[in-house]
Amino acid sequence: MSQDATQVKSAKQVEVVSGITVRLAGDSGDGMQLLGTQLTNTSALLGNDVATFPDFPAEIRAPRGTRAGVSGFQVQFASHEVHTPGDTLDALIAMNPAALITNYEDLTPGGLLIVDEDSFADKDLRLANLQTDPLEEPWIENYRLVKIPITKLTRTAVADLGLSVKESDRCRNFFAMGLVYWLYGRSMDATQRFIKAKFAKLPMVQEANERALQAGWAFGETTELLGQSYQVESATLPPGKYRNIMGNQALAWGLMAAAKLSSKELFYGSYPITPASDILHELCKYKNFGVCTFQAEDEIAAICGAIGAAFGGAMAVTTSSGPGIALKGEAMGLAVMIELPMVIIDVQRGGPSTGLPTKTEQADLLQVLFGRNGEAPLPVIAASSPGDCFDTAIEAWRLAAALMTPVVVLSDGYIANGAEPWAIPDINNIEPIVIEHPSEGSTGDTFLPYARDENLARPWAIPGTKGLMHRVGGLEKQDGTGNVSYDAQNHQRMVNIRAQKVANAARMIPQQEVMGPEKGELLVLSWGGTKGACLTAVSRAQKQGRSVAHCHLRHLNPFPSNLGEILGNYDQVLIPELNSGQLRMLIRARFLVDAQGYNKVQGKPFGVGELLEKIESLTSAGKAGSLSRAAG
Amino acid sequence: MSQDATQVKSAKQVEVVSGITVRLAGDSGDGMQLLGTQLTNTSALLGNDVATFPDFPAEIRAPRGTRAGVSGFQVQFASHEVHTPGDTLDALIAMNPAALITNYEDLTPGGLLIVDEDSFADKDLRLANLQTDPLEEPWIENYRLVKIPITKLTRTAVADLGLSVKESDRCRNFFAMGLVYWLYGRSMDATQRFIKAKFAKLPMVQEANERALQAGWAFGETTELLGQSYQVESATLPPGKYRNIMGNQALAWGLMAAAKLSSKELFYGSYPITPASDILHELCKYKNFGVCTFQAEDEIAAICGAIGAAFGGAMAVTTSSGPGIALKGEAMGLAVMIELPMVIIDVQRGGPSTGLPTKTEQADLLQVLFGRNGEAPLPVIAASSPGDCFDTAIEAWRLAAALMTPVVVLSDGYIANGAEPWAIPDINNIEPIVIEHPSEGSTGDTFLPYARDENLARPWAIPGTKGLMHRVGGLEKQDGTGNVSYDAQNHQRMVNIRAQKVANAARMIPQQEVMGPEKGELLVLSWGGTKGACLTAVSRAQKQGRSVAHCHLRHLNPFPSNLGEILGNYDQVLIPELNSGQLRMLIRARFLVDAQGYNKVQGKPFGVGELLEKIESLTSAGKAGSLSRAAG
Amino acid sequence: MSTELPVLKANDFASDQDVRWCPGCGDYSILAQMKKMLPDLGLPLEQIVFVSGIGCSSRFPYYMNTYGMHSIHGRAPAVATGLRVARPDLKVFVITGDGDALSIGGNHFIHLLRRNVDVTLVLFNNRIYGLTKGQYSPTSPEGQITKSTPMGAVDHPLNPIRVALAAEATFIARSVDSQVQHLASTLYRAAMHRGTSVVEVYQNCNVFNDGAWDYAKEKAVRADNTLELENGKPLIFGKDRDKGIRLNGFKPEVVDLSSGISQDDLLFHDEKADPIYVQILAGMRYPDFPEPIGVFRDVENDVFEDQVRGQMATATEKKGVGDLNALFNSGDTWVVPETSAAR
Amino acid sequence: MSTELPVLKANDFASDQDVRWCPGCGDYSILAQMKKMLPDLGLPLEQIVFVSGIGCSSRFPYYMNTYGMHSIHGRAPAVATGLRVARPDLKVFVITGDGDALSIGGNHFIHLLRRNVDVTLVLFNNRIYGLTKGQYSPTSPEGQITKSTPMGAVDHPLNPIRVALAAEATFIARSVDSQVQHLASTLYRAAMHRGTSVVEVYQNCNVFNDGAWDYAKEKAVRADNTLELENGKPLIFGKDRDKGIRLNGFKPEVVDLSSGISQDDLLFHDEKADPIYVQILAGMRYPDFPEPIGVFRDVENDVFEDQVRGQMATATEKKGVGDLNALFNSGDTWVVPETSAAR
Ligand SMILES: Cc1ncc(C[n+]2csc(CCOP(=O)(O)OP(=O)(O)O)c2C)c(N)n1
Ligand SMILES: Cc1ncc(C[n+]2csc(CCOP(=O)(O)OP(=O)(O)O)c2C)c(N)n1
Ligand code: SF4
Ligand code: SF4
Ligand SMILES: [Mg+2]
Ligand SMILES: [Mg+2]
Repeated sequence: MSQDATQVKSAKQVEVVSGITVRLAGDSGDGMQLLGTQLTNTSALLGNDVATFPDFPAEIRAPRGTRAGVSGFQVQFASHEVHTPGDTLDALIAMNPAALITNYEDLTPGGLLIVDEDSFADKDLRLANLQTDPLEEPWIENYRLVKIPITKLTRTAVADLGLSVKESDRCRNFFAMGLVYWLYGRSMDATQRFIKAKFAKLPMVQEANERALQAGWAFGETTELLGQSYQVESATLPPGKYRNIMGNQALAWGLMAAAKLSSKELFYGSYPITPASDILHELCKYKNFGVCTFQAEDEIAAICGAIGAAFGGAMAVTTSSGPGIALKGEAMGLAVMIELPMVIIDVQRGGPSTGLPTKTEQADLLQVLFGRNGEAPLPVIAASSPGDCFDTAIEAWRLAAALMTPVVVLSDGYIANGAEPWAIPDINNIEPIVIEHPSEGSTGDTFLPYARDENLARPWAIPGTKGLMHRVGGLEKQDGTGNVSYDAQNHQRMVNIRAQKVANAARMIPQQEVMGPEKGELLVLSWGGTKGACLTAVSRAQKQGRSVAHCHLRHLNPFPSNLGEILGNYDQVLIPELNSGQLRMLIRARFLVDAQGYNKVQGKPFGVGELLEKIESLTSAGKAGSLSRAAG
Repeated sequence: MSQDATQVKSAKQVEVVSGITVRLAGDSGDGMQLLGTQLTNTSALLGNDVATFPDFPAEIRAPRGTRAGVSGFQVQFASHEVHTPGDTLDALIAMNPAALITNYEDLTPGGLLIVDEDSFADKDLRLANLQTDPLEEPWIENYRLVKIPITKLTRTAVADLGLSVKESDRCRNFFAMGLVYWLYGRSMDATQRFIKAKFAKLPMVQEANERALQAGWAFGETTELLGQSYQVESATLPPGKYRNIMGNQALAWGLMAAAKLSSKELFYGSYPITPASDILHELCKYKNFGVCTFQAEDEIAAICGAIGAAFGGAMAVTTSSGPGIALKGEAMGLAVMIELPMVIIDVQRGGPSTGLPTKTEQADLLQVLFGRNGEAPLPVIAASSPGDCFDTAIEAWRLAAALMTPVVVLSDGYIANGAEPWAIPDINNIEPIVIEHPSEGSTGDTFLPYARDENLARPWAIPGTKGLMHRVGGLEKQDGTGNVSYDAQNHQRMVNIRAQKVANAARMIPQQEVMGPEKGELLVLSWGGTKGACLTAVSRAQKQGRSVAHCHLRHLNPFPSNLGEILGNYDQVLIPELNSGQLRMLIRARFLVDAQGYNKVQGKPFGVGELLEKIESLTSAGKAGSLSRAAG
Repeated sequence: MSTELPVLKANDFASDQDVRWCPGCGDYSILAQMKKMLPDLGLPLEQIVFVSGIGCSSRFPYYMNTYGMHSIHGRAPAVATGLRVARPDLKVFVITGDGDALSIGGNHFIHLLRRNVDVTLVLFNNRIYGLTKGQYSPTSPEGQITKSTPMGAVDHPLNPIRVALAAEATFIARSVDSQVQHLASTLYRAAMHRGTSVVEVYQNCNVFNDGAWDYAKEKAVRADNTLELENGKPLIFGKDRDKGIRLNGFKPEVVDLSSGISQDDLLFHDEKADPIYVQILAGMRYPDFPEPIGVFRDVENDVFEDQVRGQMATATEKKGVGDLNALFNSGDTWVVPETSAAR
Repeated sequence: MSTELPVLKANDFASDQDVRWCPGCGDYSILAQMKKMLPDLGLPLEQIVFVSGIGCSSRFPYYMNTYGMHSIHGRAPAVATGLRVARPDLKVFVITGDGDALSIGGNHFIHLLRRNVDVTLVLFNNRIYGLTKGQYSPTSPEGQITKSTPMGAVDHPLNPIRVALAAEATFIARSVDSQVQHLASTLYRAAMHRGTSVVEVYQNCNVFNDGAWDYAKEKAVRADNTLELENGKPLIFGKDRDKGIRLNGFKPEVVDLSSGISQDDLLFHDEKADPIYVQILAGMRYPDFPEPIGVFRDVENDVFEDQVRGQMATATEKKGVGDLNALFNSGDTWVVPETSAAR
């Protein structure tokens, strides 16, 4: 029986809906992240468009049952395109009181609230720091509460396998999963395959989890508690072959693709840090792809290793998150000075300092632009979604190699851990990245390591090449020869050349596109991981007939050459950012446009609703708008 | 005989001039920096206003006689106020061909060019990489060349002392000094005192140097080669007691004064780096002033040591230059997060990377504002002259203590090594810095380490205080309690509080002053070490009758509260900076003013002339202007 | 008001914050033993400061009702140095992990030791990066499979005791999270030492590196795989205390005491011994040798902050308390008279 | 075209840049001996890379007609590691100073060694910060008066050889700038070693720390104050080669050979010996002992980049050369058919 790409119909009433947002919440030890991933994959396999938002504590495993230990995973799956994991929840599955109390506020009034009633004993309440049972609170009436003895039912399901209570209880999550699959007509196949593979060496655990999963499904079909299930049709994604991909995975694969496209070995120097470490975990698996991962003693050694490898001719990459990028500042300056190509990835997290390590934020933009001494410009580009990380990584290396410069890629915790369907590319259809290393004589009689090509890039002559011996270093270099020079005019010239070279990237990047009217009341200008929310909010406002357009910037330095022109076409510019207004400062300074900010620094992504409200407040209700709803 | 504060009259013709700019240039081993300092001190003692510009190679001692080894020291002394070391030279003393060839272009046509003709042998020319003798070149005709056999004359002067040739030749610089003193009617007293003190343990060397000095003076008085000497009257400085001071020395003294004013011990953590190291060298002398210097293993340890000391209740300071500041970024973020007071000094040098270590630049402004992860604002103030460093250091600590925040002070290589007369303050007349550490009960029943006062500063409770035990750290803190918090709303609140707290510094700083008309065609807006040049250029333009005013910013973050208003009063704003436009970006972003930049990144300060030219090109020739010279 | 210190109990050292390590983590035990030992120091709560870096272990200060700072990754030794120099009246502990102390923080660790700053450093060695979820650390054995080394780690691991010795550490000890009494008394010895004291604690990370130290922890084998050092006593170990360590040249060798070898032939532990002896102890690694636990070395040397502050005191003695006005007015000065403007 | 390598001369290794150290600086001699030794390696110019940090010494690469990088302060070991891993075909030298390697760069130094990356590191030890004009360094003796320590340095100095040993260095040597033959041959030995080789060179900074090594350099005394190590030979020294080193317990002692003590009683040098022996050598410091110069240790161990690339090769052998399309298409995938939009 293959249920893939089909929906599993319940015998009960089935309501067809266009999309569902559900959050699974429980203790860090309850495997919520695993469940979320399964639900995501299964939904994607059904042809839904999906977007996810995992949210877990900074502690590995805070004490069981406490609020600090709550781990959540939100998925939106829909028959239309989705760009965000959803603002409010249609359903919340809460495995314990702490999960309930910290999550219920995001549930739509009237939304489905499923709890494991076996987890609401006094001691559970105490662990969650609750005086009274929330299930008895008046506010619980706002939701469609369904209490299910998940723990007991799971134990029963696996009773005859002779597992310990602890072991039995570890299967609770799959019971819940089965229930959710029933509820939304999802096939269990993919998850069954997953269980088989994951617990191949523990047949008993395998059997128990499978049973729990099936028991959950059966319970849904049988119980009177749940009157109906829901069905979400396939989305109309462009034709092609798809898979789910997470942001960090896509970055890793993009880097590998870039190496392949440029016929280079990939040297990857990094030091673990949340939320960037998964790139390291992913890349270190692919040693047979010519990937060499170097876990350095710290972030400085990681980038310096990359600099060494770049000098040697490798495709060099280093990654970190905010605090680690701060440490790399000095070496980034060296890379700028010696003009070697390299990709530096900053997966941003909540700051400042150690901040909120597992939360998302966009507050490193100015750091990557300016966080080093002297005039040290480099190109900066930002990924906008999990799948987009793949393309961003390739583009970064393309620019780096063409301009002989380090390039910064900005990602963030939200897209790093988020997942979405990804149209699988054919590596042979991606434009190769042509890199030529000069050889003796190829550059004329005397070799000038700081000669310039039409883009102002210098030649990448690598050690081992006869006759091209030269020295690079952090002292100012003489134009052309690269020798040390303290000459005043030369310094000015070199500062200008380095700046112009980076500015020249604007020649290589596409013109900025606009979604919406060419002129109008409002332009929403966004960058990075907020694309989905901004796009969705602007689309909705447009459907209301409002005069608003959306511009999503991938290139933060240099800006696309037509950006100034675009900005001039709208009465107002709104820049939503998960920081206190960093792009806004750059745009105002560059274009003298009185851009407003919509800023949120709360460790979480924008909701579509809040953005829409802001857009409504800045635009007049259009024709469609006045029909469909009153202006905000 | 006390010649102090009097001029020594020559029997020859004496011309009275209002000011003189002279540069002493020779090999690094020739003691040019020492001579320059002597000339500066002597001129200041005569009551002249003085400004200096030492310029030396990055190498300790590049090979003798080479261009790379040339070391120069420029002094302007005048009977009027001077704010710069002068654009072009009235006189150049060149001790060898390399010094001549690398410096002559700065000499005014017709200017006095004194060379040691004994140093122009073939081998000297070869060392300086010269094919032909520059003294034979046609361009030499442009100057008033005076060839003096300085080496031979010095040897003769010390002949009977039994010194080796090498030792004798080491006195050449004092011969030159004597000559210069004669030329400008300077008293030799101070330098004689200096020689006595410096060579107290080497009576022979002492004697030799004294003789050389006198011989130089006598030669000037006797020789036919120099027809006349010059006299520069005392300047009309405000009454008071003066001494010369250099920028780094003034910073060190300012820090000591701040400690004294706040009754604190000074903990100073640093790692050597040019041009900041002299602050360490200065401070480590004053252990009996309660100054504790800690030469750390690197810049990170230096600032972290300061953070530890600040936690313990000391006045904590760390200093570096650009590359070291880049390394401190992560720890600066910690200091922002844990809200401890501290002064961080960046003595800027040419960048990026190792750059031009001994040259000046203003290109770290954006680095200190943004060079760390997350939203991590802190106040930034910049010193404008050597003497001003003293006040800046005190103000930095005043702000830091009042707001419980790290404060950045920007200096640069130019003011760090430059010298000027300094009106000696009385420490008892400086407003004390009042710091109160809470004690048990003083803050109410429960102690809240993140409670706020009217400026939003938190209490500085220090270890050892009974009952106030608390923990700080880099993770986001709960408002009030300071406990770790990952709460979304709390994070937003804390980000806002930290930003507002820094913004509150605007309440404590003076309103911005303007030099010149309140409204007009042009405002010149400058910051940091370029004050003198900008001020002088604007004054000159004003004397030409041009409608131009000058605003010099000391406070880069936050800006003085009236700055926006001021900017609005002028048709144009010109921002001259020794970078590619960093303040300019901030001003444009904040005030949406189309400020223009006048930018120079050449490792050296602005000349007055170039600024004046720029001002002329932007303003209409005024009444006075049309009289005195044609519009540029 | 009585000036006598109230007698503190372990619990008085607990802060009001929930402890957030994984259930079963070895860190709990170290926390408990620290709290149990602290009252013996006879210091009031406010006199004590815990400074840590970043890592699971570095959350430690939050759980102590003392002053504390959870600083940044690897830098706690530097923070502690500044704190002690500024405030030599405080008792300062540094809490760090194997990654924190030996990877990113290796240099600060060495420099803390060479300065011999009077702090007690506890190195939670779980041979893994816990907080970042399981990458190898500088103490991970060669070949260890971790998230970042799927084919096994290839770096040769650092021996924290060797590194400490290279920096001329004056106090070095080792203990095990689950040997609670040994741990408490070792921490106490360390805390009483003047100068930097380093205690390496074998700590189990049951989530990412479970069992790494089983050989030194499990009841059945630990007596055979570890050797408890006692000053002045011969190096004897084994469940039946029937094995000893003898020297053969520079090489230690395990001997069977039941086979007629006398205790006098064995190495005798001497905490004040030459560093070379400590090097030999440090080189005894499982499975070839029982691993020594206890105090390896306890010697005296000049303490950094004593010296630094001593120089300040000497300068003040010699020159008097500094007078800023005198300094400002020293050297060449001149006076511009009131009337000078008229000149 | 002949495939034979041209025979290079010392001068072929000189770049066209003027050397800019102070006249009389010990760095000149090290540069000269390096250039003299290099031809013996039989490598073409382009196969050699010099990587340095920052300091007077770190200007070195500019003067070599090879590839080179003058990187940033303290980080040359990390740069060299990346370079070697990416390009194991190159011969890589690291040039560093006592501040560069042991102050800011201490951690990278240790980690380079523990990985045993195949580079040759030359540590120019002048016991001072030269380039920044004379502050004390981690090798400055206690009490040294410098610009930053007017009352004398108080930190206990680091012994570079001890630090290298703590990181399990496989090749350790020491030489003196002015002992030109010894220096050249020591550099050669180091360059020929596989794995990290460390050569500490006593280097005179005649401007800021003149005479720091006079005891080991001056003709009149150096034979009494240094001891030239020769593999397999007893430790004998002295102008008249009449003194030797014997072991007393773990402690070395100087003995007078003229007083009837036989050479057989002396310590015999063994480059492959136990690290404990090397520790003893490292502990021999002036004025109590003659300081050993020459090769302290030369052993073999796995080389980092061999292992790293070995794993890459093994993975490729086992799984074949990676196929990105196969990877992209692995796991759960689904197809949206051309007509799906119509559904
Ligand atoms: C500058 C910086 N780099 C990296 C990290 C991420 N990080 C946090 S803890 C840690 C290592 C933890 O290992 P260890 O020190 O052994 O402590 P444990 O968690 O095992 O107790 C790392 C790499 C960070 N927080 N800051
Ligand atoms: C990040 C950084 N910190 C500090 C400096 C300043 N600096 C340059 S070289 C040096 C130390 C030089 O000492 P050493 O390594 O012993 O080399 P030497 O000059 O004695 O050969 C320092 C502190 C720098 N260039 N970069
Ligand atoms: S991850 Fe390991 S070290 Fe960290 S708290 Fe959990 S068990 Fe302890
Ligand atoms: S300062 Fe010292 S080390 Fe540097 S070049 Fe001069 S003599 Fe050599
Ligand atoms: Mg660990
Ligand atoms: Mg040195």
